[in-house]
Amino acid sequence: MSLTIAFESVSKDFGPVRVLRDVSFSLPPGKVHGLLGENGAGKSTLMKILGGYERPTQGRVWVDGKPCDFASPREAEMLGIVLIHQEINLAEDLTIAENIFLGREHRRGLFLDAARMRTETAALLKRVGLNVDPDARVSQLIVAEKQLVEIAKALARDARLLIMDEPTATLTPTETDRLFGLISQMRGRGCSVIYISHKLDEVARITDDIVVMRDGAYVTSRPTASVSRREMANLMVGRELEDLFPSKAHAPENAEFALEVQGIEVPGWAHDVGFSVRPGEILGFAGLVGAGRTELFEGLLGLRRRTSGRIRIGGRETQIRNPRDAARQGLTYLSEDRKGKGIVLSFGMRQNLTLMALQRYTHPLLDAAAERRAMEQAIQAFGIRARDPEALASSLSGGNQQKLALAKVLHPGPGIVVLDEPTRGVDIGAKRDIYFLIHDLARQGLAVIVISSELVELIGLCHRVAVMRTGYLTAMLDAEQLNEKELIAHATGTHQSS
Amino acid sequence: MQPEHTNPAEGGRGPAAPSKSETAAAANERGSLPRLSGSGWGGRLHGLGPIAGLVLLCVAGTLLNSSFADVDNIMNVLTRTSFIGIISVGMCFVIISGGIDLSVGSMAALIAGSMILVMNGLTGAVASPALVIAIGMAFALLLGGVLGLAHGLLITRGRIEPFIVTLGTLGIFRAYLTYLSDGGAITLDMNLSDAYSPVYYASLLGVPVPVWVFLAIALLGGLLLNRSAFGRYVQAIGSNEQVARYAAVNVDLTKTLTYVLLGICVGIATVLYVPRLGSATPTTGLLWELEAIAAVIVGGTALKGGSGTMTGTVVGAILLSVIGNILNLTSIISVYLNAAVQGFVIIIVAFLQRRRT
Amino acid sequence: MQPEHTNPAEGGRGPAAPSKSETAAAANERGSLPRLSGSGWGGRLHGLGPIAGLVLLCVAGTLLNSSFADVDNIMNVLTRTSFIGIISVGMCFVIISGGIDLSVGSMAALIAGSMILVMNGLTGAVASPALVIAIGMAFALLLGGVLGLAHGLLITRGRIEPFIVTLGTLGIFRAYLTYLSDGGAITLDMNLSDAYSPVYYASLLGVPVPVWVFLAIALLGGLLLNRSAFGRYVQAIGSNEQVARYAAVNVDLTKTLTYVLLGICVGIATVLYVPRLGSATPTTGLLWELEAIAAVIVGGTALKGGSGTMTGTVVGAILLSVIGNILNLTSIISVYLNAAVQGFVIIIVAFLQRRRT
Amino acid sequence: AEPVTLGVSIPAATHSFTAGVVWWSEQAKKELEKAHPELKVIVKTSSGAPQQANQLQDLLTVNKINALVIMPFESASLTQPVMQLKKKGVYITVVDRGLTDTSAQDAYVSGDNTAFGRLAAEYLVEQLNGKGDVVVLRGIPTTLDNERMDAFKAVTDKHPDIKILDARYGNWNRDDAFKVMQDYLTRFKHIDAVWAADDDMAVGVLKAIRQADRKDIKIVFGGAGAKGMVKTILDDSNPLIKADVSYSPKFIYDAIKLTAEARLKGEALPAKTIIPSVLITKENAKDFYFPDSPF
Ligand SMILES: Nc1ncnc2c1ncn2[C@@H]1O[C@H](COP(=O)(O)OP(=O)(O)OP(=O)(O)O)[C@@H](O)[C@H]1O
Ligand SMILES: Nc1ncnc2c1ncn2[C@@H]1O[C@H](COP(=O)(O)OP(=O)(O)OP(=O)(O)O)[C@@H](O)[C@H]1O
Ligand SMILES: [Mg+2]
Ligand SMILES: [Mg+2]
Repeated sequence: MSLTIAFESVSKDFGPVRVLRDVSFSLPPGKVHGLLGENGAGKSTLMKILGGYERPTQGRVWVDGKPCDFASPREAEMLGIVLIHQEINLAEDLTIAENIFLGREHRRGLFLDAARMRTETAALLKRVGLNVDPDARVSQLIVAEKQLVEIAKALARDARLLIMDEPTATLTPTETDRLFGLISQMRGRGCSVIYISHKLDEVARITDDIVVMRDGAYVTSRPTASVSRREMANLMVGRELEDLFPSKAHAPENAEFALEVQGIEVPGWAHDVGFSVRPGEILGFAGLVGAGRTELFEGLLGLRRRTSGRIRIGGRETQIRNPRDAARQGLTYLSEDRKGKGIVLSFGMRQNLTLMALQRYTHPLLDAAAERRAMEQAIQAFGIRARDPEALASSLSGGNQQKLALAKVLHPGPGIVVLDEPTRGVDIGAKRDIYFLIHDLARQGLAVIVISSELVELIGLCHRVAVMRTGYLTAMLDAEQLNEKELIAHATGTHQSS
Repeated sequence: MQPEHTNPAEGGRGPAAPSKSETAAAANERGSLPRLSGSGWGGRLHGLGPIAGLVLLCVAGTLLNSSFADVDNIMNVLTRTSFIGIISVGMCFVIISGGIDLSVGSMAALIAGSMILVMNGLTGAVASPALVIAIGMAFALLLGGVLGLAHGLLITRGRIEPFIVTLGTLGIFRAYLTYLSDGGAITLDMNLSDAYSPVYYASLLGVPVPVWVFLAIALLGGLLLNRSAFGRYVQAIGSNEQVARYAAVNVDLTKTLTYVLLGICVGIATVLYVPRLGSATPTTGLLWELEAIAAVIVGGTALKGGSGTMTGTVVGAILLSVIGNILNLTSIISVYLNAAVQGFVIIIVAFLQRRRT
Repeated sequence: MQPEHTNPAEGGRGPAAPSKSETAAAANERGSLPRLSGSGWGGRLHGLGPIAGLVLLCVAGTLLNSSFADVDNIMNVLTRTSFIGIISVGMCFVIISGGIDLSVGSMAALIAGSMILVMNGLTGAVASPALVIAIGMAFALLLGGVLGLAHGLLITRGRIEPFIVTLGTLGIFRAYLTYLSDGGAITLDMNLSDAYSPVYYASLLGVPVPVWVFLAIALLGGLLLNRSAFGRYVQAIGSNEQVARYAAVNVDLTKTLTYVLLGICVGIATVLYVPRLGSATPTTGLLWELEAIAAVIVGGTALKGGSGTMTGTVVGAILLSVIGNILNLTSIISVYLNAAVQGFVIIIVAFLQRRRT
Repeated sequence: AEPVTLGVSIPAATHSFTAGVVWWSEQAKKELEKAHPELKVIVKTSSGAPQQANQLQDLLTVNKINALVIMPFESASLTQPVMQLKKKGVYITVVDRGLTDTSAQDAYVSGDNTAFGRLAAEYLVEQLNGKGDVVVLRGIPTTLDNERMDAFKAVTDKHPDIKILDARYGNWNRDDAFKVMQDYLTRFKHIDAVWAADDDMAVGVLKAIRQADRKDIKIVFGGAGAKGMVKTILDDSNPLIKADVSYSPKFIYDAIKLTAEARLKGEALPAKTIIPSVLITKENAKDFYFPDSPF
C-alpha cells in the first residue's frame, strides 16, 4: 500500500546556485517522517522533486525500488505521491469544489458532475473541519481556510505518500489537532507522510522519525523518540541554541498608551473590541481560526469596512482610513498572507525592503546604493539567507520570504507594529533571533502587537495576551496568568470562571 | 513621492459609499457560518449590471420612439447582433483564459473573401448551389479553425504575447484580403447570392435564422464554459496559470483550443454575414475586434481573465447594438456626436456593474 | 531502505533541460527585468530582443535602398516617431501599473482641435504670436492632464475597468472633435502657423526639435520609472496591487497619476504635431492608441503589467515606424501587402524577445 | 400628395469630403423641411458598411421612411440591404457609388469618378508636355479608388514618357500622406508632379515638399475641390497648385432635393443623373467656392 522512497545523490541547481547537494537517504513505508532543516536548507525543493514539480539536476528518486524521473506532478500523483505546497496554490476565482477537483473532475457523460463533486467536497471539508459552503469562491476565504482547502484537496487524491510542507503555519491548535487526527488515520490506512514543520513540538508529537537537512545536504535520520526538541534544533541549526525567548523585561507601566482602541466594529468579524498598548509593551492576540483577529486589524487599518470605533495614537484621537494614514502615524502591519499581501514576489529583495520607506531614499532620485546598504543590514539583522542581495523575492525559501516581509514592515521605523503570524514558516534559530529583535525593539520603546497561532510564542514573548472568540474580545491575560490551558479555554469558550 | 492624498470614502462610518477596501471586505462578509456562495446584494447587483443597463436602455428607447419595441425592430437588432455576438462567445473564452484576440475583424474579412472566391470558383464545377454553399460554409469554419490554431500555436509554442500575435495577424489577414480583392470588392455570384440569402434573411417561427444560430452558439458556449472540463480549465488558467499547470491541466492545449474555438466562431459569424452583404471588401469586419472585446468586458468579464459569464457576454453584445439602434431611432443628437453617446452609455453601464477590487 | 539497483551513470544527467514546472515557476517571477539572476544568455537576449530586431531591420533597410541610411531619412523617421514615442512613454507607465488607455489617439485629436481653436481665438486679443503659441501649448498640456485625470478618477474612484473607460472616451473625444470641426478640418491661422512651424520643422544641431523633445521625455520617463518612488510604486501596483495597498502605497493616487502623466504626454505630442500640418481633422491621431500600445508591448512590457523598460518602449516605437518607412522605400512588395509585412515583422521581433513561459 | 419621409444614409464625417457630404445633407434637410411641411428628412451617418445596412433596416422599421437617398459605403456590400428596402416599396436614390445590381435602385445620381482620374492625368500630361516623373497617392483600398486609379492609368499609359514612379495608399488622410510623401522624397531624387488624388492628402504632400525644400516638383494635383484648395487656386497663392478636379459633396444636396421634390409630386427621377467632374482652374474657381461648407 504505502511507498518506499529513496533519494540517490540528488542535486539541484538554480542557475549557478546549487541548492541541493548529493542528497541520498531513504524513507521506509508506513510512517510519518519529519523533515527538518533551517530556512533555505532545501526541504521544499527536495519535496518538489519528489512530487514531480521540479527535476533534479543530478541523481534520481527511487519509488518502491524503481527509478523515477517525473516529468510532471501528474506522473508522481499516479504513484500516489501528493504534495501540499508551502505556499497556497489555489485558483482564487474558482470555488472550493472547483479547486479541489481541478484537473480530475468527475464527469457524467460530456458534462461535469457538479453535484457529486459538491457532495464529496462537503465531506472532505467536514473531515478537515472547515465549515464553509463548497461553492464559496476561494478569494473569499482567509488564509487558514485556504490552507485547510489545500489539505482537503490533498485528501481527495488517493495518496500513498502525503507530503505536507508547513501545513500548520497558519493553523491554530484546534485545527492542528484535527489535522493530526487525520494524519494518524492515514497512517493507519498505510499511507506514509512526510511532514515539514518548524514547530518542533508538533514534529515530536506526530512523527515516527526525523530526517535533518542542512545547507542543501542530508545530515541524519533518527527515530523521533530518541531525540529531544533541543537536539532537533541543534541538528538543524548546527549550533547550540540558548533559550528560545529572551527573558521578559518588565512591562512599562506608567507610560502613556501608544495605541488605544475602543468599540471597534468590523461587520461580520469583530464586535466592540477595545484594547490599548504602551510603548515598550508586547501585546499578544490569541484565538482560533475565525476568531477575527486578522480582520480586526485589517479593519483598524481601513483595509476592511469598519462601522465604528475610536482610535487614539500617542494620546491623540485620530482617523485611520487606510494603511497610509496608519503609516504616517507610525503604525505598520505585517499581513499573515505573505504571498498575497506581504511581499512583491517579482521584485528584488531590496525593492521589497524599502517599499514602505521610499521617501527616505528619495533625494529626489532613488539612492540605490543606500537601499543596498540597508538591504545588507537587514540580511544581517533578520538572518535572511539569499544567494545574492539582488535576488528576486520569489527565489527565496518560504521562511526567508517571511523574514523579508518582517524586515519590510519594520523598515520605516514604526512606533507601533502589528505582526500577524510574524514567525510563520521561520526556522527555530531565526525565530529566536526574531524574538530577541522584537524584544530589543520593544525595549527601545516600540509598541508591538503579535497575532499568533503559536501559543508558546505568545506566552514566551508577550506581556499581556488578548483572547478573541467569534469576534469578541473575551479575555485579557497578564503575564502571570499566561499558560496554554488558560489561553485555549478562553479561545474555545470553555473557560469556567469567565 | 509620498502619497499625501487621502480618500474620504475609505473607512468612513455608517453606510457610506463603499470604498475599494470596504467592498473587498463586503465580499468577505457573511452572516452565518455555512457561507453562501452568492455574496449577497453586491454580488447580485454585479451580475445584474449589464441586464439592468439593457433594460434601462430599452425603456429609454421605447420612450424616444415607440417603434423601438416593435417585434420587427427587436428582431432586426438581434439579427445584427448575431455576428458580434457569436464572435463574443468565442472571445469570452479567450479573455477568460487570460488571452486576447485583436484579429477577429480582419479574420472575418479574410474568411468572407476566401469563402466567396471558393464558392464562385465552384459554381462552374458543381451544379447544385446548395452544395456549393455547403462547401463554402464548411470551408469558412475550417479556415477559421486553422487561423485560430495558428494563433494558439504562436502564443503557446512560440511564447509570444497574444496581443502581439493577433496585432500582427490583424494586419496580415486584412492585407491578404486586400490583395485577393485587388483593393476592391469580392462579390458573390448572383445565383449563389439568391440561393444563399435565406441564411441571413429567412425566419423560423418568426425569428430570423441568425438569431437562432446566435442563441444556439451562446447556449453551447454557456454549457462549455460552465459545465465542461474545458470551461473549468479555461477559468483556472485565467485565474492562476501555475495552479492549473500543477493540477496537470494541459495549459497549452487548452489555450490553443480557446483560439481555435474563437476562430470557428468567427467562421460561423462570417457564414451568416456573407449572405447579408454578398461581398467582402477591405473594410469588412473593421473594428469588430473592439466591439467583440467590448461586449465581453461590458458583460462583466475582467480583461485580466479568470472569471466571466456567458450571459453577461450575450447581454453585453446586445446592449452595444441597442445603443446604436436607439441612436438611429432619434434625431435629437447631432450626427457628429453618435460616438460620444455610445461612449457615455458604455461607461455608465460599466459603472452600474463595476467590480469590487 | 536502500535503492536496490545502484546506478552506474550516477550524476550523468548533466545540466538537464528545464522541466515544464521549472519554467512555469520562472515565468511566475514576473520581474523579467530585474532578473539579472540566473537566466544568463536567455535573459540578456530577452532584453536585447527589440534592439536586435531594430538593427536587423536597419540593415535590411539599407540593403533595400541605400537612401535609408541617409541622415535626412533617419531624421524623418525619428521625427515622425516622436509623437507615438512620447505617447508610448506615458503609456508605458499605464501598462506597467496594470492599466490600459485606448483613447490616446482621440485625445490627441481633441487636444489638437481645441488648442487650435484657442489659439485662433486669441490672435485677435493677444498681439504676439509667440505668446499665443505659448498659451496654446500650456492649454494643450493642461487639457491632456485634465482628461487623464478624468480617466484616472473614473478608473480608481468609479472602479470601472480601464478598457471600458477609455473605450468610452475614445468615442467621446473623437466625436467632440468632429463636432467642433463640423467634420472638416480645424486649421490654424496662417500667421500663427508660420510662427509655430519651427517647433516641428526646425533643427537644433542638425536634429529636429521633436526628436530632442522625444529624447528628453524618454530620459525623464526612464528616470521616473527606475529612479523615483513613483516608478517603484507603479511597478509594485502592476505586480501585486494588494501588496502595494498593504504596504501603505497610495494605489489610487499612483494609478491616477499614471493616467495624468499619459495625458500630459499626449498633450506634448500634440504640441509637436499641430505645427506639422497646422490642422486637426477627424482622422488626426487615428489608431495612435494601437501604435502606442504596440510600441510598449513590442518593447518587452507585458500587457498584464508589473514590469517593463523605457528603452524597450522607445526602441519599440522606433521599430514600428522604421518598418513603415522601409516599406515606403521599396517596391518589391505589392502595396496591398504592406500591412502583412508589418504584421510579420512585429511577430518576428516579438519572437526574438519572447518571454519564457 | 402623400407625406414623404425621406431617409438619408451617408458615411460618417471622417474626413473633409465626407464632412462636406454631411454638411450638404443637413443643408438640404433644413431648406426642404422649411419649404415643404409634409416632408420629413432624416439624416443618418454610419462608419462602415454593416452599420449602414443596420441603419437602413432601422430607417424602414422604425422611422417608416418611404424614400431613401443613400451614399453607400461600398457598392457591392449594400446592394442586398438596399434591395430589401426596395422590396418593401421604398423609393431609392443612390448617390455616388452605384449598386452592383441596378434593379435595386430607382435613380442614380453620381459624381464622375472616371473623370476624376482622367482629368487629373490629362492635366498633368499637358503641363508636363507628355514627359515626366509622377508619384501617386491613393486613398483607401475600395472600388471607388480603383476606378479613379484605373482612369488615371488609362491616360498615362498612352504617354510612355510619363512615368508613374509609385502609387501608395495615403488613406485620404493628411498625416499618412505626409509620411508617404516624405518617403517618396527620400526615395526619388527627381519628381515632376504629384497626383495626391484628394485635397486632404494634398495638404500633407505640400507640407512634406516644403520641409524637404525640393524644387524639382512642379505640380501637386489634389482632387475633389475642397474649399481651401479652391481658394488657393482662386488666389493663385501656391505655384504648385494651379488646378483641381471637382467632385463636390454637393451632389448629395442635389440628390436629396430632386428626390424629395419628385416624390412629393409622386413623380420619378431619371434613372441616371451624372454630375460631371470638371477641371477647376483660376478662371472657374469661384463657382466651386463655398466658404460655409466644411469642405
Ligand atoms: N526558483 C528558485 N530560483 C532560485 N533559487 C531558488 C528557487 N527556489 C528555491 N531557491 C533557493 O533554494 C534554496 C532552498 O530553498 P527551499 O525552498 O527548498 O528551502 P526550505 O528548506 O524549504 O526553506 P523554508 O524552511 O524557508 O521553507 C534557497 O536558498 C532558495 O533561495
Ligand atoms: N460574526 C461571525 N459570524 C459568522 N462567522 C464568523 C463570525 N466571526 C468569524 N466567523 C468565521 O470565522 C472565520 C474567519 O476567521 P478570522 O480570519 O476572522 O480569524 P483570525 O483570528 O484572524 O484567524 P487566524 O488565526 O487565521 O488569524 C470564518 O470561518 C467565519 O465564518
Ligand atoms: Mg520551504
Ligand atoms: Mg488571521
